[in-house]
Amino acid sequence: MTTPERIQDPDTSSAGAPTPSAIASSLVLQNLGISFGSKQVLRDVNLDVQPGQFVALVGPSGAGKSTLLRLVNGSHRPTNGTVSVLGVNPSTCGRRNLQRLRTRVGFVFQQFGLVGRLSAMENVLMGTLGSLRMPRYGISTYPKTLREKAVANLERVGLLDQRFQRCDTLSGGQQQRVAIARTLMQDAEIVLADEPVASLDPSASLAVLNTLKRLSAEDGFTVICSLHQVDLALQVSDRVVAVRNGSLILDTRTSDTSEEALRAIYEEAKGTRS
Amino acid sequence: MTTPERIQDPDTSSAGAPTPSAIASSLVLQNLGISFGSKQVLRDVNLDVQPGQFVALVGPSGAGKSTLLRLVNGSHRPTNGTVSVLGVNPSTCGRRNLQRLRTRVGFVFQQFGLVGRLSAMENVLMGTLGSLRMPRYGISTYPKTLREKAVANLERVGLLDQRFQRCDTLSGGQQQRVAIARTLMQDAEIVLADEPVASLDPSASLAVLNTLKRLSAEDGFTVICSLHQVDLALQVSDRVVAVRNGSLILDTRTSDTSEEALRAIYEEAKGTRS
Amino acid sequence: MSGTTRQIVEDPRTPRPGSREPRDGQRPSAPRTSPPGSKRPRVSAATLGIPLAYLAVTVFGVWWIDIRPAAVAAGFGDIARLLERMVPPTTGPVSDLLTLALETLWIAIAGTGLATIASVFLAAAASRHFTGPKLVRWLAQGIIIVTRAVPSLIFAILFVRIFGLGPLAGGLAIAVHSIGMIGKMMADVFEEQSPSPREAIASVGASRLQNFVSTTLTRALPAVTSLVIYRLDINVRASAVLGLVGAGGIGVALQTAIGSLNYRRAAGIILVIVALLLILELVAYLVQRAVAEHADEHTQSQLHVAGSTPAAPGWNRSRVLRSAAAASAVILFLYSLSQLSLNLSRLGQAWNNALALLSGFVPPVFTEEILLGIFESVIMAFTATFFGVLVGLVIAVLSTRHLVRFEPLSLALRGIVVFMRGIPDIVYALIFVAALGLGPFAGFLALSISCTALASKFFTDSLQNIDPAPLRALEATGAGRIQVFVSGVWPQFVPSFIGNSLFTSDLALRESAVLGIVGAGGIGFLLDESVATLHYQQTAGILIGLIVVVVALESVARWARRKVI
Amino acid sequence: ASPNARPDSTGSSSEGPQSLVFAVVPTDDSKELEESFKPIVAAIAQETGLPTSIEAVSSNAGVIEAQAAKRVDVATYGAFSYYLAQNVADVTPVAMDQRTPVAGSGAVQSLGVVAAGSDITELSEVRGRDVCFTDPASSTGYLAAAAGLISIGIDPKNDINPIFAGSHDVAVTQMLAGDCDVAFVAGTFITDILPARGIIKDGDVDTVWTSPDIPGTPMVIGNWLPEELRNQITDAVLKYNAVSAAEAGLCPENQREALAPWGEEYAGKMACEWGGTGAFAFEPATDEDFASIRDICETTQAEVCRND
Ligand SMILES: Nc1ncnc2c1ncn2[C@@H]1O[C@H](COP(=O)(O)OP(=O)(O)OP(=O)(O)O)[C@@H](O)[C@H]1O
Ligand SMILES: Nc1ncnc2c1ncn2[C@@H]1O[C@H](COP(=O)(O)OP(=O)(O)OP(=O)(O)O)[C@@H](O)[C@H]1O
Ligand SMILES: [Mg+2]
Ligand SMILES: [Mg+2]
Repeated sequence: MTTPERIQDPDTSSAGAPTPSAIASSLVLQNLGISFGSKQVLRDVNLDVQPGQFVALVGPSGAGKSTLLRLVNGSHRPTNGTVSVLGVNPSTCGRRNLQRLRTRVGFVFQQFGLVGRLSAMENVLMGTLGSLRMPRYGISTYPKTLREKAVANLERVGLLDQRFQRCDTLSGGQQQRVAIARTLMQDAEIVLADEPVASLDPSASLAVLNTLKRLSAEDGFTVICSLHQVDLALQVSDRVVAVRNGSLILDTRTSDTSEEALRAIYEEAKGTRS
Repeated sequence: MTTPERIQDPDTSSAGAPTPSAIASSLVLQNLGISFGSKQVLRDVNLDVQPGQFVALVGPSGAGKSTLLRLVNGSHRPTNGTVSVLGVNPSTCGRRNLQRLRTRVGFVFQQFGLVGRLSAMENVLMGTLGSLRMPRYGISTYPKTLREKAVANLERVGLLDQRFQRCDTLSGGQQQRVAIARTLMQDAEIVLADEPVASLDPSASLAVLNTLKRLSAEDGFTVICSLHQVDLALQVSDRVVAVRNGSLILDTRTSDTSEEALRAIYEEAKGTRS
Repeated sequence: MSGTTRQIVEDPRTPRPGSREPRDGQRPSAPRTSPPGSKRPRVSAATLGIPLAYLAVTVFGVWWIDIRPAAVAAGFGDIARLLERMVPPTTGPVSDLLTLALETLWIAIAGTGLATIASVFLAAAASRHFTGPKLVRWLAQGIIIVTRAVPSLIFAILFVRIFGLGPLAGGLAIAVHSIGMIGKMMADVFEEQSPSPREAIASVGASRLQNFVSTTLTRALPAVTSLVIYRLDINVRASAVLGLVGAGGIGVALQTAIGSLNYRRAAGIILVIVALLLILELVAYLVQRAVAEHADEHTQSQLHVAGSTPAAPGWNRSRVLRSAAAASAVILFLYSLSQLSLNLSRLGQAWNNALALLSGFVPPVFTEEILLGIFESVIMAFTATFFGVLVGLVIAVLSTRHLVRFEPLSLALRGIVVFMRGIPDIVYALIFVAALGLGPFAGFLALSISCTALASKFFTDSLQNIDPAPLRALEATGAGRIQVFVSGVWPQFVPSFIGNSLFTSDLALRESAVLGIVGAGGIGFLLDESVATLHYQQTAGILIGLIVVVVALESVARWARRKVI
Repeated sequence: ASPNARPDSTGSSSEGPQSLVFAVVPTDDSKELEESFKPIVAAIAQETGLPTSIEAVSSNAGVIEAQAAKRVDVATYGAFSYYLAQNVADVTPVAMDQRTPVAGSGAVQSLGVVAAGSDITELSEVRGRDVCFTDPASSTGYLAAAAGLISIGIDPKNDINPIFAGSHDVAVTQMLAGDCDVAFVAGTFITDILPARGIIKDGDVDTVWTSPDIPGTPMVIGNWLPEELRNQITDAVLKYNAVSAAEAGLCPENQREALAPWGEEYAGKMACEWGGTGAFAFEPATDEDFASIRDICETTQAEVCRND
């Protein structure tokens, strides 16, 4: 609404949602808005994501991508509108249900959120806490199968050798990969990934995104992934959603858009970026 | 040395250094190596950077890029070899001289290093501490000219509206831009930037890198910038240096390399990435 | 890492470690041997050893003190009879009490403020990050330890010789003794900070002092204000020491009321003190909210509004409030200093007076009694700490947001803890004496209550300042609160948990004067006796003993923190 | 377990206790409290046949509350503490200390002292001056002096500027340092303790006032004990003096030579430390002997005397 000429093409606006009635949506956002103090960060966002979709969330820095993902995950409470994730509204479902919901929704944080004092392995194991009943302290308190799975996931992200290294001595990209491995432990139905490859080199980035994509295709899980690298977004996603200045300005099938169209979003943003 | 097939072309190995005797080098690394505990992170690095060069430092995650930059800046002490920055060896020059040297060497950290409690403006102003004699507390204790300069630099990175926002509530990309603006305050002769655009969108990335490039061209200052995005590296740099597994494996004029050649470094790295 | 990333592409679900042939033939060492990462981390001796040591001492202590919980129950009638004599509380003319309370508050503010200023420098020099001369660091650490180990009673008799009777000697005695605690805890706060902002500002060429002010101090501000207000709270309560320098105040009035068995008046005075402490707690709470280290939902994200020019921050309500609060703190402190009534003409003979007193301390005398007293006090302090830490941890966990997010509960708990520490040790001692008779058991119970109050305060503060990012990430995996606590909060909390537990023992050791009240001996009794009977050589021996124990505790704490931070 | 721990301290049943608890509180001039009461406790244990433990306690309130709960059987503390205790605990004084063989020699005085050469020569001249006391609950350091001042028409609250120095020695040293013009302290500090420690020398201070005698340290027994037992305890304490106790072998390890003031009769003999003040003996006492404290309290109407 703040941008006079919207890039969004009316025909493709619900491109990713083939037949709304056919299958239950993974995620439905309706008129979603949120303010921090007097600052409106997101307004009037509507989105419907089907299971198994790989959605790339793009938009200039500060557009509200992270905030949107956090709303989905129930970390923020919307000021307006509703969120429904796997049929559950995270802001009204109650603590127990939210917790249960979250075991089904993985989240890769932009700032990783690792416990720096602990080893990579232990941080990765923490991803399984939702499926365990008791609290755990120390690697050896986790079941053997989970430990093996953690090793497998660490190997997957190329950190087998660093598995017992303290997380705060890992390189930036290594830390990011630990965070990804932790989320992989969850076997989630939806993965929300907030710039999961920002600190990774091109080949590692592609490998991580391809892993997500393959899992999404094979197991039918949904991925919503904010990405700054347009080429990557085009390579891996089924659907591209763009946010600018707190509003959804584009929602299209990936095949229907092009690198130029996406870059235009950012160019235009220069004028209005906040 | 550890990689059998080196990408490096002997002819271009000192491509960026036209006539070593003509001007004093900004940076000379000789046989540089560093270990953490028994883990060798960098070995036998030789590099000579002339004033005004824009060097892109590329390499897979965990290769040792951040460590290399920290060595240059005197944050780490080398285990072997020597560093000479603007003619000074940061690990032997003594505290006062190191401090003086650092006012001339800007550093954009991969993890930003912002004080989360304080506003963007105040964090940016801290970049000028090296030129001030007394400690400062609060925006209003800085001279007016510096405050105006801070505002100008914040505007340059597109954060004018966020200047009084607490840094820990800024978005990832906004935080990164605060860190960049802080470094711009320094008017340094060398800027070491550790993945300064990892969290930025394409247009903001290009804007930041172009700013650096322009300053480098106009004021003749040297930039060493680690980058994961190969296309950006090719667009802005004069020279590309690649690190893999702790060793320098490529050092070439940017015009002499190609996107494919650089991507190959990462592909190959998969085998040896640690 | 042969094709690990590629491997997923081929066969995601089964890791095949066997397929990892090093492609890089020239790399003789197998990737698995890269040292810092591949060694399985062992549980550090500190995290296991220190709790075990506490447990062992406690088991011994339980036997030594002869703890019989049933006896407490048997004494309920006597406790009730004693409590009856405390109600209804009488205050006398309230205005008199308020005057006394204010007098005390001024001296406490002056002393705490002076200690804070000194502590900033000492803590900066004593912290592990100090890069200056080793000697300066040792000196700073030494001062912090000695001022903590030596009770304010000793500083009081020294300063009264130097500065004469009156609030100045009292304020300084409070100040010097407070340095030991404020300085130590500040140094801990500094050490626990993440290094990255410090590194970043060092890299702009800032001097150590500039860097310290801009990154270390600003980040420590929330923790430090809370710590300073807590010390102010302690100093108000401990103001009975002002009686030794003729400065009067509410602590002396309380001591006199208890000494003359006028418990109803004592109860009235305690209520006034509790009210004062509640106000301090409220101030601490508001300041915490205003200067929070980590942002949460309530955090004001816009620190300033735009001013007349883009470069000038404008004024809005919150900035006015913040500035007004800071200014009032400074004015209060300056005013309190003026209340100390420094008499310069006295200073001429100060040196001789002090020397005359101090010469009485040499040579120090050690007796078997002193050793036994220290032993007794250490055992009691450790045993009481053990129980105090357990209960204190529960209180702290319940009053922070990590496990229970029920605001009224945490407010109620904070109130209860304030009330608990508003009641002086001697009252607890009397209550337990009535129930159990004289002896170490009563002393142990009284000491456990002080330890609980101390530990819950320390733990609450450090739990509140934990970096929330990993916790949010863990919550996002669907982990339950207890799981988040154990996996995310606890590892971050361990360094300060161990440090603060040891520190609680350290403080308990000096609070063990309460043991004397119940006939349980201990070093506090001997110290008071030696001072009262002017056996200063013995006093010196006791002080040296105390310093040795405190240095030992501190060394263990430092070692442990190095291991676990 | 700890030497201080008691396996059973649940007090005394009506059939009589299995053990006795003897508590002592340091008075102004007591030293080596436990050591000096050991022979007395030994005498009591011998006479009653009951194991008797000794408790050195730093606070009078602690002992009095323990007495109120009938958990301390015998105690010695200052005369003023007895005055306070009688209101809350069921106790009777049976003996008081005696410095020399002369009856009543356990009495103490409060002295008003000034720095040598002071313009104050008698009590009436303190009006309007800065006056150092010890603390408001000390009979020698405040109450007796306050009564003395009131008796000559000076209100100790308003007609002088009272300063409570916290202890006797500080009151004297700070008076000498000029913080106040006159100090009221226990006589023993002026005559014995401070000179012995070298803190004051002969001629440093002049005494301008001496109080009437204040009774010495009482020994009180709980009335809940069977009468026979109370008598046995009293007998045990009164039976010996410091010298005869030594002869009876009550202090085999801790003997000293008899003090000079005890007179020719005892010169050169070995004696026990007998009571915290280094007394010669205990003499019988009754509640009446402490009437003078009540008088002081009535005169001064001091806050510490009232129990509102
Ligand atoms: N607690 C808060 N208080 C005030 N403003 C906030 C708060 N949190 C976020 N914002 C603002 O909301 C906007 C959106 O933030 P968000 O983190 O969602 O951006 P983003 O799209 O993820 O950007 P980036 O790509 O840089 O990570 C930013 O302008 C940010 O400053
Ligand atoms: N203190 C340390 N102890 C042990 N290993 C360390 C330490 N610091 C860094 N390393 C290791 O050194 C290697 C190089 O780290 P560095 O941070 O330089 O990588 P990088 O090239 O910057 O990677 P990225 O692109 O992921 O940031 C990594 O494997 C890292 O785990
Ligand atoms: Mg973001
Ligand atoms: Mg790096």
